[in-house]
Amino acid sequence: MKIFVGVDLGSTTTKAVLLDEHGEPVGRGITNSRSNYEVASRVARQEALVTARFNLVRAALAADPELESVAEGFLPLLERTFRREQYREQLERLRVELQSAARRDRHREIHGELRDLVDRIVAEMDELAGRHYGALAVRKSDFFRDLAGADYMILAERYARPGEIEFETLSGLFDRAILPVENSVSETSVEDLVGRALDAALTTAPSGGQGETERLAVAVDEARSTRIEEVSSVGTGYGRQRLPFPKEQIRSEILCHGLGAHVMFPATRTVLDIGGQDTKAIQVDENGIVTSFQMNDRCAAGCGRYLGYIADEMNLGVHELGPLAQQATTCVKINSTCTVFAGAELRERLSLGQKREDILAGLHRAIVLRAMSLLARSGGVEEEFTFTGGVARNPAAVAALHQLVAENYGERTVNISPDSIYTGALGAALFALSAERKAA
Amino acid sequence: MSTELAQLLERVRALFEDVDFTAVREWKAEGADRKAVGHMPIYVPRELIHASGMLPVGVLGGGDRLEIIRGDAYFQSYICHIPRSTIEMALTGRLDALDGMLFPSICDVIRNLSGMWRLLFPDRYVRYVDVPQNFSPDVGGAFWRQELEQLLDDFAGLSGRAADQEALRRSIAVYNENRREIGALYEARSHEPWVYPASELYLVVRAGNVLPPEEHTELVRSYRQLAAAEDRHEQDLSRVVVVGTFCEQPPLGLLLTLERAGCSIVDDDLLLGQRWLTDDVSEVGDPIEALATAYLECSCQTASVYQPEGRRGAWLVESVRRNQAEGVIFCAPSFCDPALLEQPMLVDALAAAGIPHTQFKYAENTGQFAAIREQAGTFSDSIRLWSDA
Amino acid sequence: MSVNGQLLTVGVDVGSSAVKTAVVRMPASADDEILALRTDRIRRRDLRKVIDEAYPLVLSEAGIDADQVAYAASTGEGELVDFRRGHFYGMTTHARGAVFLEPRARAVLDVGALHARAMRIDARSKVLGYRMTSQCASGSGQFLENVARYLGVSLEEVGSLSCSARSPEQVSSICAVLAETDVINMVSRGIATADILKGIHQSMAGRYVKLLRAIGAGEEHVLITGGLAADTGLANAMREAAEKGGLGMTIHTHPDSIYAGALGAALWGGFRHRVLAGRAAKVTREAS
Amino acid sequence: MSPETGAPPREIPKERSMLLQKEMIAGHYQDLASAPETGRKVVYTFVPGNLTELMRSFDVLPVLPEINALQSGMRKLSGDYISEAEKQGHSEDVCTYVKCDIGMLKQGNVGPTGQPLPEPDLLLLSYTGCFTFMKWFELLRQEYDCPVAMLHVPYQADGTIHDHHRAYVVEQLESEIIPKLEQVTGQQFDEDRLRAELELSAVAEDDLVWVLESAKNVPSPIDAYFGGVYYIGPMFTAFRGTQEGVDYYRTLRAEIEERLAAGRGPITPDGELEEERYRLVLEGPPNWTSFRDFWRMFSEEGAVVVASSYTKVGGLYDRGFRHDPSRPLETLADYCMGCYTNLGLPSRVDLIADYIREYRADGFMINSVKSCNSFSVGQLLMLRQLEERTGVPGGFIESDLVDPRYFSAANIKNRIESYLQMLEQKRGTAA
Ligand SMILES: Nc1ncnc2c1ncn2[C@@H]1O[C@H](COP(=O)(O)OP(=O)(O)O)[C@@H](O)[C@H]1O
Ligand SMILES: Nc1ncnc2c1ncn2[C@@H]1O[C@H](COP(=O)(O)OP(=O)(O)O)[C@@H](O)[C@H]1O
Ligand code: SF4
Ligand code: SF4
Ligand code: SF4
Repeated sequence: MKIFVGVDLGSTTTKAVLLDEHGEPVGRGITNSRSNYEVASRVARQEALVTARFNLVRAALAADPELESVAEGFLPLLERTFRREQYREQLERLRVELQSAARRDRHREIHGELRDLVDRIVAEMDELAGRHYGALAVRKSDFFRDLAGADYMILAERYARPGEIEFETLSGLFDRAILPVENSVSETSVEDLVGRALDAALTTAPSGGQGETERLAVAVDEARSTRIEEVSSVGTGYGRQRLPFPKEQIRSEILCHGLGAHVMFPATRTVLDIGGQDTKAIQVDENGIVTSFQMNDRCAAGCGRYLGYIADEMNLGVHELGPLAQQATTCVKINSTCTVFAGAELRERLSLGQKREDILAGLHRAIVLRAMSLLARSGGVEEEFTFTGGVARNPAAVAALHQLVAENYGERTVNISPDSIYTGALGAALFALSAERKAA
Repeated sequence: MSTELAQLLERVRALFEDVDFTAVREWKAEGADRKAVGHMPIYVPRELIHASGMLPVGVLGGGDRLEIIRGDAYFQSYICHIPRSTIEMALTGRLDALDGMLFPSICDVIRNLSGMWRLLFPDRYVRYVDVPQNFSPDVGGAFWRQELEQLLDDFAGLSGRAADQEALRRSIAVYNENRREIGALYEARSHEPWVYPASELYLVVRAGNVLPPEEHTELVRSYRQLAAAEDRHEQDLSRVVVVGTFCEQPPLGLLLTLERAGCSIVDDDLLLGQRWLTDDVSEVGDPIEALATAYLECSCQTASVYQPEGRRGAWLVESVRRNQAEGVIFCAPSFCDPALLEQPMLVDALAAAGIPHTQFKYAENTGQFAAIREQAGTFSDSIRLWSDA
Repeated sequence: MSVNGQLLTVGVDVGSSAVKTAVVRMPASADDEILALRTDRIRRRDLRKVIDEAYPLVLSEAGIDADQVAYAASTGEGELVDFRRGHFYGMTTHARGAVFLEPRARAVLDVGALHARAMRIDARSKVLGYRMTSQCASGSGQFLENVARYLGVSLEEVGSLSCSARSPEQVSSICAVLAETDVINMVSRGIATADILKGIHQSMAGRYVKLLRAIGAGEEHVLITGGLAADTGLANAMREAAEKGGLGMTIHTHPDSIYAGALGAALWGGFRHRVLAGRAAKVTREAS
Repeated sequence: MSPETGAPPREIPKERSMLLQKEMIAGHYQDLASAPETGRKVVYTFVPGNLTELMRSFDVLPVLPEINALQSGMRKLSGDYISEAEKQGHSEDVCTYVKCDIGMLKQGNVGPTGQPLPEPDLLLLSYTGCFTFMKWFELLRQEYDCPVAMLHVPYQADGTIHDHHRAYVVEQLESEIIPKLEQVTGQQFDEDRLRAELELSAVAEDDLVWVLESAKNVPSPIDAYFGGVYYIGPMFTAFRGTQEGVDYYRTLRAEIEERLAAGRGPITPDGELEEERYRLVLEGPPNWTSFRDFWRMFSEEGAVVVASSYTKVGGLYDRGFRHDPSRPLETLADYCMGCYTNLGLPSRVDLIADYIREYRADGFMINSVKSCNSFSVGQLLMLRQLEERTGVPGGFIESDLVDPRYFSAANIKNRIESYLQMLEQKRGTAA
């Protein structure tokens, strides 16, 4: 299979999208951006390859009508097994790094106890891992840093012994250890991990009859042996200049978001992208070509990172903020959208006795309000409108946007796709594809 | 608090909070041919509008009650707030009750805003009022008389009613009285600031932006009487003069914060649009001549006009002395070039006179006052804790 | 309450990241003396609870009972301190605390989690002038904390690492959030942790020295108060920046700098207590 | 306007006109430096609406604080000056030209050539198109304690010079400006001399217009923004009404004529531009602290600015205005009122829309500077109006004149790049 890759190296997350030669998306991957951009783009790409492989399995199963009944359970199982394996592997690397951090000079006095404690915490985290990847589990985040971090902090708080081993010491160990874990790529290749997961899934899959198990193995083998050939790739996003790509394979994220949104929703004329630290309002024509755009200036107020700070402050995952905000009965008016003040403002308002949900609702509205002025600046919402970027995954932000668009521009079609965070990467992949087509 | 006072305050607060100019709409609804003309904060000869049978309406931005969406689309982040909310109000139909709009020469922002108005609302009457910077009667005075005549012509066209000399003289008298009444209130407050808290006084005076002047004069008078009849006690607060706020007005919360932090305001340059003449305009003779002369001879000192020989500083020191203030709080809108550029000169004048001062910035929609409270609090602490030591 | 003219007072400084409490003994005719000090990180806990729990603990550390306290004063976000008798504003208390900790100090730089302010004071700790950073968190303690976390460095290590830097890397963004991205960029370019930290310290120090200059500080002794006083890297960068800017100031830190606000509140509390008691005595005398 | 007095960018091949300009300006600063000895009187004044011919007719030497500020920006001194002024209590929010000038003054008032500038004998406050000028000179008056002559130039809100506007300016010239100049210099106003100078101005103005309009050729032989700021230098500063000025523009014109005939492109910081890929119109002043980096962001992509509004802040000569010796004071009044920033927004939009058409531009870009409310307020509306009227997409970038803190290279580059890629993409589909 020939594929075209688009990588969107954002300030918070790095996304990859794979297209086949017909322009159909066959894989998507996402990871948190980190200091090693190359690793980030490699991880995102690998993640995308994994989903591509899963999709091949899905296609192979679908091709065999006999497998209809198993297919339904097999794929989620496969994915869970894979994720769990992947998590465990990273956890082991984390353990090693934690241990080496614990050996540092400044912990000399408590070194022994610290080591034991770390082992104990990691062992418990490993048990908890099962829970993250249970059949009905709702994960707080897709990223190892967040998942492991949250578990670790809870355990660290539980096991810290004030006066002997401080919570601060333990949390410091994590901060130090997570960096190398994140910034190196696993020794085990993803294909191996997928392979292992497939094997494991095959053995644990609830078998139908003997025939079915065999047919399943055949289908899986077929999917496994398909060669994936990467033809070309294009990079975009905030960190695009540092991507290990030649200049002609780099595109401005504005163009990519415009094109990506156009392909997802061809009638789109206005695109709003709220990412981690920038917000863009883009107008496109009927071909997905950008006709005007506006970005926030040197201040990151009211961008996705703001929600990240809030989530941190409340010890929640970013996933959870939106739903919580939607339980609000009124909307508190928020003044500062300075990202850094977010936590302080939240605390101040909580202490004034305002309700958490209502404050959150206000915060979401404040973010969208800021975006609204960029939108207005770029030319407003005259026709169909698409909301992209990570914040489009947040239902409260989406609701606030719906409301404000309706209030200011009347009823408009507002598109939000569950894949909105991949819009930029999709656009980039389309550029890769069209460059190839032009060359051909 | 007496019911009458409570009701009066309720009314002025409602007028203040209403960003839809309902009072103006109601006034217009009372006569089919009634028209209203809006104007930005200062140096507008409201007498001319009034004499032409129209209602002058002061437009002072949207305060903290207005959500800014489209307004922000027109202004970069480093431009003060008032043009945003003004545009927002216009684009959302809130200013539809105004049949015309005047932009006096306050600063580059307001000046360019007049051009934006022309582009955005080509069908509405709009005029940039270039106030003379030359104060010689034959030069600046002559120019201003011509501008006034033109305005009067414009207004005649707008209202369909040309104001005659008699009407002009009547309007001059009406505004003279209004200014005298406001002056009396300020005077009373300077003696007993605890009787007239800034947050009340401000709203009472501000109501004059949307009410007919005759009605407003009555309102100010009854407030002064009602407040004086209240049993209000002197508190241990520092007496301060607040300056820097002549165009974009501070949010009410800021005035409250200052008072809560221990500062009692005894004089200010808020709402200068209603108080920019420091003396009566002559009620006899040629009214245009009288208005022009009033501008040349007794208009107040603001950052919008050229100030030869540091006149503003002297004026400020004199206000501190006259009102027996213990300090000055500079409170300027963020990104306001006129106010902020003249501040160092005023500071020098205060320093030379040994008057303590402090400064901070705000926007009309500032909602958090923690930092301001800290500063104002420290300022009043420092006046009180060490004053007798 | 007051035994032989000796006063016991408490100051509570409610900050955005931590609550600081101080218990002070103020004898009538000897130097004031610290009895106990305490910091409680707020860290996502209910603020009121943090304050209420800290109070008995600090009293027991001081070995006194609540009813022995002559005056409890709050500063900072003091509304939540239910047991307070009076409130003093942040700069008033930091100035007082600074003079207590470093009697020569004629300027104070208070750097906390979300703010920085510089004050010029006189020997009686009267605030003569001040400047603070605007409503924007660029270059505050929180920002440094976030970066340190990202770099996997504990706050205690930040200082010594920064001091060991050889070629500090400049941070270009003024926004704390974008500066974090800058930092990530630096890591990706392989810049050493020490150099990054030093770069941040330099940028912060540059701002702070500007604040100090703006209030007209020149040859003074300057005391850094607030949480960041504990950061030797910052103090070091401040000294360099002051020297580069041609300012002859001497920059001090004190191990108890973080308590300057709490100490100042306690000391002012004693002062007010005496004033009030004096007034009451006068009233009684006049009455009798 | 003329950044040329600093060290010229090394890469730019020195052409005759450039050397000439350098000489002229060096000579001017030499005259200024020796003013205390020669006893020549010095007048500080502003670029928009400057009364150079009138001042020359009194033999006074003009100093233009804006030019000093932009020079300091180019020589990377502005950052220090600005913090000096902020230390003196000036707000972060206000125009950085003022702060840069005040800071420079506080640090010894050393001009661009390293020689100290003489103190003013008169501050000629021709307040055209900017309120900040007024405060600026109030501040300087406090420093120097010298007389100020205030000229109030009415704003062209509706795009027409009304008779009573002109009369008002002329009267101020007669009753305020000329008497003060007479008083300071001890010389009588000499109308014939003024006429002679106005005549020379008009000659040079013709040549300048020719040069600026040469950009109508495709490809253009000049860059009318980055290059343009060099070309307008002598005209906007001290050399209007002089033979030197006439000679300079004659030389410049001859050079551009050669350039055009040889089909050569404009000069950029990296030599001659090989291929003109985009033709742009620019609104707003440039950034001075990173002038060449900024320029490069355009030239490296093959973008040439064919017309700009900034090169009109000292007069809209290409729209027909010429100094007219037959009505000396009236012509000065018209000149003051007609400068670009004294025009209402509708006139500004008209002008740029015309430029886009006349110069066959692919796009237009607005550089919005934080300092200057006069320029910046309303630019976002201009952007929309221009897009609507011309159908050409606009770009918007933000920076500052001389405050290095407000030049975020990565951000600006990102926007310029995205904008040009957008033009390219658009062109791709059009073809
Ligand atoms: N599942 C999710 N639910 C809610 N918000 C999310 C989710 N995933 C990401 N976000 C938000 O999206 C932001 C990142 O957006 P993204 O478009 O990836 O930014 P960038 O491209 O700048 O890295 C995060 O800061 C977070 O606020
Ligand atoms: N040992 C330390 N080294 C460096 N910084 C520290 C140290 N301890 C505390 N801090 C910093 O001090 C800040 C808290 O300062 P503080 O004055 O208590 O602020 P606030 O009053 O706003 O809570 C924290 O943000 C932290 O970054
Ligand atoms: S607040 Fe200041 S800058 Fe803004 S419009 Fe008013 S005078 Fe002009
Ligand atoms: S720190 Fe906050 S206010 Fe300051 S620039 Fe960043 S996001 Fe904006
Ligand atoms: S505001 Fe603009 S025109 Fe006025 S002095 Fe500053 S830069 Fe020049």
